[in-house]
Amino acid sequence: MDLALTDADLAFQAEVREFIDTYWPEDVRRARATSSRFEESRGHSPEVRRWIDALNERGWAVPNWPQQWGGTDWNPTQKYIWDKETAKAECPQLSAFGARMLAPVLYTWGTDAQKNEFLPKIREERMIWCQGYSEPGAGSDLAGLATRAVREGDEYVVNGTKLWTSGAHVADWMFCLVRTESGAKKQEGISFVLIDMKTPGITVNPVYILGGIHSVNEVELKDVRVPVENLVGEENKGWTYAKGLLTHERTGIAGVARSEVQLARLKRIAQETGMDGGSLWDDPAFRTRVTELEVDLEALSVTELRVLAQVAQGGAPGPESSILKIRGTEIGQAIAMMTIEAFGYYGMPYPEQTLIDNEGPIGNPYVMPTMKGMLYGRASSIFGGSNEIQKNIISKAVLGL
Amino acid sequence: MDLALTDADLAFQAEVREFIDTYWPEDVRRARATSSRFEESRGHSPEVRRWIDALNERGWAVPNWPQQWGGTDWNPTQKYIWDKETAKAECPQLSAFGARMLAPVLYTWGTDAQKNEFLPKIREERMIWCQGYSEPGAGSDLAGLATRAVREGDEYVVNGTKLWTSGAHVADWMFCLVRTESGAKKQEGISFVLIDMKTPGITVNPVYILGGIHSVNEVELKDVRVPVENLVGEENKGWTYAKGLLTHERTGIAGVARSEVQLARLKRIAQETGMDGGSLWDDPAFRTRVTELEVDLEALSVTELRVLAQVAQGGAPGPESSILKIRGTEIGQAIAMMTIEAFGYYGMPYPEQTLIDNEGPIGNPYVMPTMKGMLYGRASSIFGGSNEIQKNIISKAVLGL
Amino acid sequence: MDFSLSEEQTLLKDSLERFIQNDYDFDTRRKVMAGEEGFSRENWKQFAELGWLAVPFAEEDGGIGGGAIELMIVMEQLGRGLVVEPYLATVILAGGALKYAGNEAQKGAYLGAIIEGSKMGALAFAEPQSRFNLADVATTAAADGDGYVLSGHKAVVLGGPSADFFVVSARTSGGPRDADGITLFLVDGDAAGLSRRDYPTVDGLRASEVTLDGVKVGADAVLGTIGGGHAVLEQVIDEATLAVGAEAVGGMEVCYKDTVEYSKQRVQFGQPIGKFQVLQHRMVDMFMEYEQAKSMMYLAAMRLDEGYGAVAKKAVSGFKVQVGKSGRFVGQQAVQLHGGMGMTEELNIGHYFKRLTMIDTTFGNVDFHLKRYGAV
Amino acid sequence: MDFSLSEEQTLLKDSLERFIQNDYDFDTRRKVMAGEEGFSRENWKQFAELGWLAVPFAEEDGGIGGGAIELMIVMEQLGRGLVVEPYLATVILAGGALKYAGNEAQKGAYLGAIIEGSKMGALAFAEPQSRFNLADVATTAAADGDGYVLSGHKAVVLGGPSADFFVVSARTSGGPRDADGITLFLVDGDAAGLSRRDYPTVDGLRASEVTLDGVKVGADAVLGTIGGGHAVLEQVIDEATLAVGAEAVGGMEVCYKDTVEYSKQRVQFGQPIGKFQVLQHRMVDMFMEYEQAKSMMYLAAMRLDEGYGAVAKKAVSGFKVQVGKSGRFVGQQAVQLHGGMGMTEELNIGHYFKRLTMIDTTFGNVDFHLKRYGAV
Repeated sequence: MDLALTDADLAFQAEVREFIDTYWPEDVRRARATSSRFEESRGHSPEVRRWIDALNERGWAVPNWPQQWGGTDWNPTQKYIWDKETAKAECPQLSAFGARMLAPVLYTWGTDAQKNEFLPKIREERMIWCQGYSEPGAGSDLAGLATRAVREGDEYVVNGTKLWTSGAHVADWMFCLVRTESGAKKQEGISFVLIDMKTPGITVNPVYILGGIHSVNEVELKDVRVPVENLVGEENKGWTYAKGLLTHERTGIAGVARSEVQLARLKRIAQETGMDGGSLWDDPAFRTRVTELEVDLEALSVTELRVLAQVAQGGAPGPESSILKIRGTEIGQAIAMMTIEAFGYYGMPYPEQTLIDNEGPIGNPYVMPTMKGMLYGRASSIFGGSNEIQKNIISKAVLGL
Repeated sequence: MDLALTDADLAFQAEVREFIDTYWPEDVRRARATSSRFEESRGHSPEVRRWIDALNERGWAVPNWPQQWGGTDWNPTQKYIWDKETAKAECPQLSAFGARMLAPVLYTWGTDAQKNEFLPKIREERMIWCQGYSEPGAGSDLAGLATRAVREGDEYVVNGTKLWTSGAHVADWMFCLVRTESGAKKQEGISFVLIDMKTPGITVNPVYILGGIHSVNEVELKDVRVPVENLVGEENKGWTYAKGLLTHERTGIAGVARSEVQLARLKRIAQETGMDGGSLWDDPAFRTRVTELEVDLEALSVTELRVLAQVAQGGAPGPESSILKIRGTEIGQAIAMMTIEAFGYYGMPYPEQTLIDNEGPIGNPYVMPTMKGMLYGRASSIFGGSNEIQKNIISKAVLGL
Repeated sequence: MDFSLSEEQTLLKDSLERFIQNDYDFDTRRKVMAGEEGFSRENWKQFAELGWLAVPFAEEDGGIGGGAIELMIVMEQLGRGLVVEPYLATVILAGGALKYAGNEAQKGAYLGAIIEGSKMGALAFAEPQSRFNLADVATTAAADGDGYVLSGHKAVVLGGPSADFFVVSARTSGGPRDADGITLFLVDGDAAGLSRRDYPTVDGLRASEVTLDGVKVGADAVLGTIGGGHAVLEQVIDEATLAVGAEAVGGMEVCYKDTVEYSKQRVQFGQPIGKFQVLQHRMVDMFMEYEQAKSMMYLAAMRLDEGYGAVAKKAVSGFKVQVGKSGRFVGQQAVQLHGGMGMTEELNIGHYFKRLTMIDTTFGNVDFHLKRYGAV
Repeated sequence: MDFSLSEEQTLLKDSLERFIQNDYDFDTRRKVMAGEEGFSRENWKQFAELGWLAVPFAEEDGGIGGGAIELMIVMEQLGRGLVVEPYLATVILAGGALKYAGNEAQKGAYLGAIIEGSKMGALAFAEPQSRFNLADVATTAAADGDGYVLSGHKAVVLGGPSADFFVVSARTSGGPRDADGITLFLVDGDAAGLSRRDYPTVDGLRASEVTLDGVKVGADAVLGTIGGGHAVLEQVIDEATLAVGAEAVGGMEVCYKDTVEYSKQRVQFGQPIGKFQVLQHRMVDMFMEYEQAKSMMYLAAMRLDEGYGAVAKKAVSGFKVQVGKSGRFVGQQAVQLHGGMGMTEELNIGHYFKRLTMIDTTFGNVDFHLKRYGAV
């Protein structure tokens, strides 16, 4: 039992750091972290493109994929180092829907044609995906979805409405859960299909999130014709594939490294925020609360390591990895709220973009991205299986209740 | 809308204070508050007897009863003043089971014979009562009780086991819920009977509570013969009477005044507890937490006043008075835990009584009563309808869920 | 001991309730906010006609002589409607300073105009370094003949964009953060040397950064005594704290009630989500937080009306602590229980959440008021 | 990165598990506690035979050279069994001081005896005024010829009643609360001038108030360097903090698992109470608190084994913070969910609750360790 890194690990860490310093240097980081263009910062600037190209060239774009599709042979410690270092430098990640959500389904259950067609484009971020799961009547109860696909010859005809579809307005393709058989148990009769967003019959309506952020959408599907070769795996087995995903990569979902960055930033902001002639950081009450969060986060980071160690020994992360999602989102939200609190009155300004472009930020330059992140982050405990659902899962699967 | 006391109220307050100073003077208070004989302090010392006799002489023993049975004509503000002042001085109260639980049932539904026989004795605390409600299989689900009473001539023959019966080992009588009709809905077929504890067939077994406290008991009833004139109200209507009680006097259950005394004591203990050359009270972290509790408690005290004001306007306290129980017990428990924490290492000693008698308390003289109170106080969120049950009630009755 | 409203107070409450109910639905509010000024002059005129702008002012000044309880009544209802018109800025903050410190001439010049709705004002008290410390004033007022020259930066001045005049705190003597030596000045909105950078706030209001660059004012611009501005500020801010707290209580009421309603409608797993015990208890907690905040609101209002002093300050701080905690919990849980819908601009819930979040750091957060509560 | 136990560690764990399982059921424990000494000399002999008393000591001293991880393994299991034998007092506290500060002669005289179970000890470090500050030592040691004269009052000395010898911290120089100038002394249990007032603790242990009234000791009684005792104390207490924390983790495991089991058996309202969603989520929270505490336990143990310094201190304090919070929550909820049964002396749950409550204030409460965590 020990936490020490081997010499090989340390060498790898140095290599990673050098790579990051080259392709995602300090000045780029700061500019991105203080950008008030929250939504755009999720898209592709030239700096991001350069980073992704460099990743692909180095073979580090998709460390967790099978090697034959561009993955690495890293051991769990190396993966951990990679996650930690890239998070610390706030490096951009490949769009999660393609690289983390869809790809595992494809390389596990896809046809060769599907793999050859899609995996390279995802890896190079030349094809952006969105996820068509939730619907107006199917949120936490995902299996209650009503979008219907009826087979007509070589095509499925899809009708229905998807909701909360992140990035549908910029996506090239959507992977989608549709009902192909009715009358069956709710979880049965669902299929997993890939839909080109340029197909006639698709309408994307923006849903503005608090703070005017456009990130999620409503996607209307009206007689959308999808070739049967875009079915993944077997018909009516889609729920199994999607559910497998939900426990997959759950470690990443804790957002430990990201929260560590945010917490360090919160401390810096508190040190730079004036209070009674000193700084907010001198205030024992505030400091105590930050320290409490720090302990919470450290505990979670070790819990994550424990889960990683299980995986390394060949085990799958058990349902107890749900802890990571629950505590991770709670901590992330608490850090965001406390950062807003640190700004004091300067948490309020929410100027139009043009005002910032012309005259610079108001108060602290981190306010706008923090505020948008805080507002957007309220979704973290709702989307992807709300924390209440996660607790139901633990109750059943771990405690046997 | 105002909180001011009228001149008449102020005069009344002065009168009450003088009465208390005469019959429950400062030196008696302190001796009681530091007594490690927790269980005995619930019984009758000469000082307590003197206090109760004085109350009866003055006509203040049972302020809330109807005047014809010895109650007062006080308005709600006067009652509030009385509760506050007696709590502040930690005056002993009449045994709650007789005076607060049974008496309202008797003066509302009892026969004249029952009223004449029991009410004066309760008022003078010459007859001690215990409450036979809970059973091994009927805790939160009180209506699930199984003790059975079968009518034989002029008697009921009672068989069953009661549990968590406070003070059964010192009680003269027990008021008891028994099942007189089976097959009916759970809440129906229950009757409310009065049982002389000297009746053959009753065995009282102590149940020791954490810390070795003997306060609750198991009461076995084996062919216990109860005269039918000891039935209160109608047969099979007992649940209605008992349930009425559960919302009755719910304001007292908040324990606001008691918590105020405990909080003031906690502050004093913190001021007297050394830390880094100063006192624990100088520690901002500790002080912040105490202040948080203080705000919680102040909010609750106003909520209690609001409920009292409703009652004063002729309304019954609504189900929102459940807040008082929930928050009241949470705050009371938190104060107790924080007081234990204030003692530091001196929270640990739990000497035998003889050791204290011979050599005095170890560390702070408040440790033993605080510890016993803390341990016993864990029951406050369990007994009398657990806080979870209280929330179910609010959910249904107030929120309509 | 009495928690009931007088007949006049009930009438006041009813008139606000009617307005919120009939004239201020969520869509109307959205349109108002999207306008140039971010609020409606029409509404403001109506506020004047209904007498709301006169509430806290003495009858001899044309007001109706309301106290803290009347302010509480108004703000609780404005909070229920998430009203964006700058009532707080003009009536409570700028108007409050005039009420407590203005001489006859100043009251004559400004209060009547406020009450009839023809002038709007703002109180410029915060500065970039000051956080919640009212005595932390770096803006200077240097004597200049009979008058003064003001220079400095005032931060996040609520209602700044629409202000015809400002009440500005500036230092006439003493060191940084001395309570003594702060003087309040009346400064015209178009005074030479005063510039504003206007912006919307995240919770739908408007505010300004106000820069004073050698702004000259006459001796008649001094509001109250020279060097004695801190005491005035403290009282005004305490009333304003009651006001935003009451606004939060109004917001919490909507949040918890709408959540209960939503939970009865929204079906998942074959039943209304309000049937799930965990959500039931969560809503009970929301209800309890709301009730506790309401209790502290009553206490603070009544204490302020008994007279301004240590007892009132403590009650106000206790209320703000409670509002900070309750508001956060209720706002966050309302969003959580509404699921994705709670996250949208489209539904009202998220907007209450934003306002509740911002109220937490307005006039001092929980830490600040806990300390103050423990100290007085 | 490796969270698995070595083969030897697994054997150690198994031997403890077996003992708790087979020889330390709740009734046996109760009988042991009711005895004169409050623990069983028989058990102690068995601990010696099983090698547990040798765990933290170097092989050249007759130990098995275990580190923090081995201590953690032992204490977690002792915590599961709520074992009352004074392992902490003798092996970790008194033994720890000897291990880090003892010279060859002292180790020879005491460690062998501890390991074979023939001597018990206690560490007298706390004083009535000291709270958790190890440098707050008012007990004095005045030079007296070659030796010293000790006077003072040592508070709540765990294992005091059964101690054959004490390690006592006393001031040889410096002012109150100076870290420098504290010296550790070995004092015989029957030394003239040493008196004890023995008592049980609320969580089932035994302790003493120890009064030193001109106790004379020779120069050979000095443990470690003169005036350098604070550093030794700090390291010993940090190991002991890991130890009681691990004990708490063991206790929490029993609490949450027993609660889950109980909730499956106990029927109310026609179904097992474990079917109520609110209780399900509560138990999930208990589980999560337990897991988080366990994570911090591993971290603290591994950091201590990497070497004693700032990183280790921080990890220990972080662990103690987590244990304080988790232990409280898990203990209180275990009682709450067991209902009346949780309140009784008869059931084990309440006894875990008591021990968890006391561990919170042993070697520093949450406030203390949060501050220390933030400072290092």
